[in-house]
Amino acid sequence: MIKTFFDWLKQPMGMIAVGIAFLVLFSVAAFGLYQTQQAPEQPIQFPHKTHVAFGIQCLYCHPGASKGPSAGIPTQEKCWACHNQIQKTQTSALLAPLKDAVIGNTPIQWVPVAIVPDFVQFNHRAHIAAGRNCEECHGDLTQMTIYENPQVMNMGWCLNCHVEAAGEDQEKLIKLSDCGTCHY
Amino acid sequence: MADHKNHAEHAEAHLREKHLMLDPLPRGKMNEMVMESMTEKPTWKFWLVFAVLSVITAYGLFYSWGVMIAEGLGVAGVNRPAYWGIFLVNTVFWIGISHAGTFISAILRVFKAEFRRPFTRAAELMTTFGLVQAGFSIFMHMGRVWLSYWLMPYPNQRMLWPNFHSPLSWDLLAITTYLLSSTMYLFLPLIPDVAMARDRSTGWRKTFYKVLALGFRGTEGEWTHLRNAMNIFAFAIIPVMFSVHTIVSWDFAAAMRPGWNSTIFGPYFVVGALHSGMGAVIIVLAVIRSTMKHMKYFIRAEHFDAIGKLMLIISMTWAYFFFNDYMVQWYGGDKWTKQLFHFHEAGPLGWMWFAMLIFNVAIPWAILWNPKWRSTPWLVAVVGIFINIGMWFERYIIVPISLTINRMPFTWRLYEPGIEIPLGIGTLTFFILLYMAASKLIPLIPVWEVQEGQMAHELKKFGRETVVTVSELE
Amino acid sequence: MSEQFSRRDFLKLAGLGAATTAVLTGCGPASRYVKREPYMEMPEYTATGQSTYYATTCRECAAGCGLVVRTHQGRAIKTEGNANHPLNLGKTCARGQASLQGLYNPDRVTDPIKAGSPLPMDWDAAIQVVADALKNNKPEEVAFLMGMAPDHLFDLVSDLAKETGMNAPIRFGALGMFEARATLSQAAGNLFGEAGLPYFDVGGAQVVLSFGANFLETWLSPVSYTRGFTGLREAQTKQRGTLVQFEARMSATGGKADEWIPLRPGTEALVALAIGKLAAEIKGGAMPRAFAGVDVLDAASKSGIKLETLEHIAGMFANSAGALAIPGGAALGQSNGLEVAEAVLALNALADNFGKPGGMSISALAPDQTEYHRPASAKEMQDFIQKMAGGKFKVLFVHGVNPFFELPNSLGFHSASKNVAQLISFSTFRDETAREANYVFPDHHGLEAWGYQRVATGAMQPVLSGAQPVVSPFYNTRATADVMIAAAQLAGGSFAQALPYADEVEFLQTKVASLLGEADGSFSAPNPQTFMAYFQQYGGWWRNMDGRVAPSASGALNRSIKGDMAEFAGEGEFFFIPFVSPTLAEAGANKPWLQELPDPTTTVMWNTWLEMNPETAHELHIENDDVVRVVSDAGALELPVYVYPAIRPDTVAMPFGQGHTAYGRYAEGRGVNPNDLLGQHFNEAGDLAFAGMKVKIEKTGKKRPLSRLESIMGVYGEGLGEEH
Amino acid sequence: MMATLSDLKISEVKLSGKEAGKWGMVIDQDICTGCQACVAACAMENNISFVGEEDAGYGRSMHWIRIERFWEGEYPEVKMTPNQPMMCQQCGQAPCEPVCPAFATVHSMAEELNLQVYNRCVGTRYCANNCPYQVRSFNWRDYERPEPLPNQLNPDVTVRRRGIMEKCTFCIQRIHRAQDQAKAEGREVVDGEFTTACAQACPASAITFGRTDDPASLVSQLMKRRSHGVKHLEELGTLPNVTYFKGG
Repeated sequence: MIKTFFDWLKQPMGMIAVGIAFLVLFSVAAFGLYQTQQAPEQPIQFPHKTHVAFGIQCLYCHPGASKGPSAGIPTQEKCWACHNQIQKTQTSALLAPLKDAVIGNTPIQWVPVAIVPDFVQFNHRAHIAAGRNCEECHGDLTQMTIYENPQVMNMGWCLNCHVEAAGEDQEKLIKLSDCGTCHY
Repeated sequence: MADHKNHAEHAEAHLREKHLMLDPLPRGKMNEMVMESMTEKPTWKFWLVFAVLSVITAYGLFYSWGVMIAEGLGVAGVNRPAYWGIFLVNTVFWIGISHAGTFISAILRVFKAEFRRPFTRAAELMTTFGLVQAGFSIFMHMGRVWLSYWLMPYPNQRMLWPNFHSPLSWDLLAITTYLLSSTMYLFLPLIPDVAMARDRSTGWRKTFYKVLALGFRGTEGEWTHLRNAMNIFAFAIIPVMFSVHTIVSWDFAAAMRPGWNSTIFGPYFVVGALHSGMGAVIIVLAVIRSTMKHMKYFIRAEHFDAIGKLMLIISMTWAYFFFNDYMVQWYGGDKWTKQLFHFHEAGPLGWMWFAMLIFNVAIPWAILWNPKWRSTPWLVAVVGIFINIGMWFERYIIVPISLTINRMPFTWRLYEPGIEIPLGIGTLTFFILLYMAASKLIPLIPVWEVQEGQMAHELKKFGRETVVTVSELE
Repeated sequence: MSEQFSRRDFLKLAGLGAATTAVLTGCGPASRYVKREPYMEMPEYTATGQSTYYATTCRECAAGCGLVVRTHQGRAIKTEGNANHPLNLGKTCARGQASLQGLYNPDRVTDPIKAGSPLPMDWDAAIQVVADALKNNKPEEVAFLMGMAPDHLFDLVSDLAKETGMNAPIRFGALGMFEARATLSQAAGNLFGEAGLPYFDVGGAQVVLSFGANFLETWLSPVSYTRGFTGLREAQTKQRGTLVQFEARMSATGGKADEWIPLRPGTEALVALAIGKLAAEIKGGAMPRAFAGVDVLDAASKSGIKLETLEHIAGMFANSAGALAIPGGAALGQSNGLEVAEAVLALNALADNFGKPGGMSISALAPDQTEYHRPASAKEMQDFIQKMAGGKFKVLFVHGVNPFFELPNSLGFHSASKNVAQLISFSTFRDETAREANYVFPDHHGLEAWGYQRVATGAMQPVLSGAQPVVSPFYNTRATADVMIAAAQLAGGSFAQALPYADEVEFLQTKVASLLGEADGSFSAPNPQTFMAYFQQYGGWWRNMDGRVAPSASGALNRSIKGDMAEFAGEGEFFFIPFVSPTLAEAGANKPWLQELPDPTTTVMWNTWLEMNPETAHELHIENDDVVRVVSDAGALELPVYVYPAIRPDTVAMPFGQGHTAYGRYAEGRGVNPNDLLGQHFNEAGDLAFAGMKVKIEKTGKKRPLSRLESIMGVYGEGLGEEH
Repeated sequence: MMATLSDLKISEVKLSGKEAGKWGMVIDQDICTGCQACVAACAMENNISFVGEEDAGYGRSMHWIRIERFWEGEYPEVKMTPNQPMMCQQCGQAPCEPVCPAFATVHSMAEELNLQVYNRCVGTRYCANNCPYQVRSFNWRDYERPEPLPNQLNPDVTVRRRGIMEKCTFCIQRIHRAQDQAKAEGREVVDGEFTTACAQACPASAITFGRTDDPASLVSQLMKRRSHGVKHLEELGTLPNVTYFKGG
């Protein structure tokens, strides 16, 4: 039986079958890989570019960035303070979830995407204090609707910037390349 | 005169019976015998043993490991302070086993010890299969084995490399090197034999051997290349072999612990490895001799006798190194080392310390000095079993028992193995399984090497004396 | 044939593909991302990613240490000591640290419960039940049993009782029982004419004689006394002070002593008087009447202390400028406990240290307090239980105490509770009382609750410690004060008059506002609202003055004190000393990290053990971890032995804290409760003579390994092989 | 452009362990009462798992700090030796560091502490074997914290899972928090501004923490004032940063 199978594999049909099998495997794997890179679904299709275009500063909605580790997601109260006065809020279907959340007093379940794993202790304040601007890491929000990371936020990316920031300063390099700066 | 002649004939017959090299068979016949030993239909006993071992391996090795990966190392017996337990015992043990293969086939080949010829393959297989078990044992031991690839040096975005200060990094590289080189060294002398098997088999076996033989046809050029390659490997693998076990010993010797921090550990471990390895070879030879067809022709009492002598010498060397290590550390006078030595001998597992000395020294010395007993295969195999148990005890004393005693008496605690036991048994059964499978797939006897030896050996008469001559082949 | 193969082949491949997809998408969006809910409205003083700190009071024991709790986005993360709080000056004990494990304990009572009903009640119905219980019973048929802490709820219920003729609330706690607080205060009353809780300034002393007082563990106010111990030892300007501990079983305090004197239990009074006599002789002058009657040689032989030792200690005591003697612990829990306390207090009179630095004084009363309220003694509890058994109470409210666990079985609370028609528990946890109660109306956890608490002892100043919620209630619980106020309103009449408040906070404000404008305050405020805000912010209010009172020494030495030996109940050959587990105490067993803290002396975790001298164990052929049966005249217990090198051969000891039959997964079914061995024996002050028993030890042949942090091999050399 | 390892030019002088260290601790054994407050505080601050009775008794407890006590003499002359809190000594030349094959146990150049990088740990446990103080604890299992206990987890500290080594960090999260705060306010960290969880809780004030390289700090003062301080197993050349005062 095994022999006949091997023999069959040598024939054109068999070879095609092997080829198809490999193709299927590869495409499934690729699909799986692609899946991991997909942005999650957000409860509200939040248009960052519209808000930025109105001249709203990043820190207005994400004030935590200048004060501590987490930039934070604005409270619904804050959204509503403006949206309450905008006619479109009452009519637009896209804004219905916000209206419902505020009226129903239920929290909007955002899915943060600019995240680091638990074992990384990231602090926004230190980065802002060091003169970094939001867009250096988060990209050009004037072009984005739903936020997407402009690059993979991995350790190499962090470290690259840290090393560059240190430049020739030994003290700074030691501090910025120290494992204990981010991992504890 | 006739008497003399008779006597001479007798002596010659005796020599032929005793020495494989002087007892040539026609090539075809011998090839036939090897093929038969390999391709004969396995008996129900074989399948029964195979099935039982498979079940034990599936449970002991794979299922238990799966449980341990899912649950964490808590299911094992490791604790503070015995952070390393039977896992490391088994790692060292299996690396030790793997040493005999290289020793027999490389060192004896380099020194042209002729008795090696029929069992170099059996020994080399042990090297490779033993290393597989060692690998299993060391990966089992890791808390997060799924990240073990971090120990490999490869460029990555994190800009991180493994720590080359760590003996474990050297260990990993040494074992990997040894596994690769010993596998190649196993493969090179196998080529002419699988080529022979290819020419004598049909069906899937033919395909299998065809792939393995790499198109070897036995031309003069091929032989020259093969011999060159084997020579290079035989010389190159010897330092690798010595380094591997030395490096394994550094896992302990480089650590800042009473009882471990000893400069003699390198050679002591190498000798210990050879000790258990030779014991294991003798067991394997005894088993294949009694279970496989035609093997009594290839493996004879003379081989047990020769290996027995080696075992005796190694046992003496081991005893010397043991004493050396013990004495030097004892005279060091460190209070923790003294405490540890006391614990070795008088602690709850003190019997193990005495058993180690009896099994490793007393029993081999008592039995192997006698040529007659040395030539009794089953007896030498039993000594081999004792030595292997003794050497396992030795590693057990070095790893978990020594770990019990440290510089913080508040933390001393005994080690009680848990899931290590099925895992350890699983490696043993997997080793046997691999060997059983190999015995049915590749020629266990390097036929070409035996034939080469037989060609080189001749009984010549100088006057009345029958003398064995060996011609230089290369 | 080949077609078949190919099809099967494809199926296999497809299966493999599906598995790959599953594995790969395992790292896909669904698992990589979490949902995050923003605040709908940012609470006051909260900023994203930043911690907020709240001052409150620790409710793990009755001492009343000030806490500052770190909260993060509405979760309590860490408790620290309140550095400004006069009692603990920023320090905490292990129990205070672990209080978060009570707050987030998986076995809390989540809703009001009616026994036997599978569904939780709603709070309106619960309040109705309380209102009915108040209204439909005669006032004297309603009783309130509370925890030891003199807190705002005690005031509230006292007010209610005063107005309506209800029984005054009675406070009890096992800690108070094992501390023998009634004995201490009565001895002070007998000697100085005014009952009060003595305060011992260990920090200022030079020589401290402690007669069984385990002041570094659970005694009165351990954090404050530990600070005192630091002062004794880490002398900046004076010499390093000396601590001498008299006790039959080495406690953690005894372990820190420079001299540990294992006297025969029951001879503490004798020894104290003998030391007094010897010291008085050294000092010269007339022999005080208190010490005149004692025969020193007799004391030495009865106590088993060498005469030289007594003389040496008396010499130290007499010649020191800062001599101090402390009575406490098991020494008072004997039939002659009151005499022990008096004899030891008389030593302080001899040392003439009253009110001086390093001396004894009477604790400061809290700012709004006129007299010392001590918790009920065991004798008073016995009377209370007899009333229960006699059917005098129709309703019993229980708050802050777990009488089914904390009271000795022999007092009969369990059977007496059957004669109470309605037992209503306000327990936060599913403890024994909650299990037995007809209703459980869960109070908030201490960290979720408002309140104040008087600091009974340990601080120099009069302190009213303030409590506020550091997080909003996690479950559907309600403050008992709120429940009582609402029920009183519902019941109407004098009930409503007694508690004319909208809620607990208003009640607190009214009470605390009485301090407004008082002199020497730690802060002042222009109006009650601001005052209340500061009160919460600072974690309480205290006077910036030393509130301790120096008792008059005159009478103390001129009373004759009997130096009888204590009498012991029971047949056995071993003195039995139960002591409070320093890490668990009476209510710590449900906090897993407290269970996992090693006991300071034995390092045992998660269990109860019986301490036994190695010699005794050897004679009885008992080894470590052997389970023995301890039999007293009141009961029997089985527990494993810890061979303990620092206990008298004629004594066995055992910690109190485990042996719960309810109280959540970490406490239930773990260890045994020494209370089960205690009989109805009291001392003259009415405290339980918990150390006045003799027990028998029987072997069971069983073994139960104790979980210890230490290595038996390394610490005791056991299992290392023969002599080395 | 990706930087490579050779870009990280850290001078050799910095790489070698310095005698003085940076952060240090002074422990007065004479006043330590063994009350376990530090142990509880450490567990609460650092999200340490509890392991249950069986594992705790089998040498698997996760305490980052333990209090050792021994006995001297026999009854009635028996004495309890001064309580000895043992935690990671933050060695200047730590034996745990060179043996880790993955650089999970690594020296912090910036803070001069021994770091344990949890996510880099593959669990060979070599560091724990080689630690002469035996102060490392290994996550033998995924120890359970039933709901709602996880609510108290400190967000500043990584929650560890099975197969990872962990140990005392000198509360590095507090060091970072204090440094970050000081930097934001444009000043240096002041001595006593923050301390470790154990030192903060200790009712006897037996533990003092601070900068040993600052002669004005309290720890330096204590070490100077009381010259008989002991560093454990100093003879091994580990350059520990914890100083013990044994008796009076």
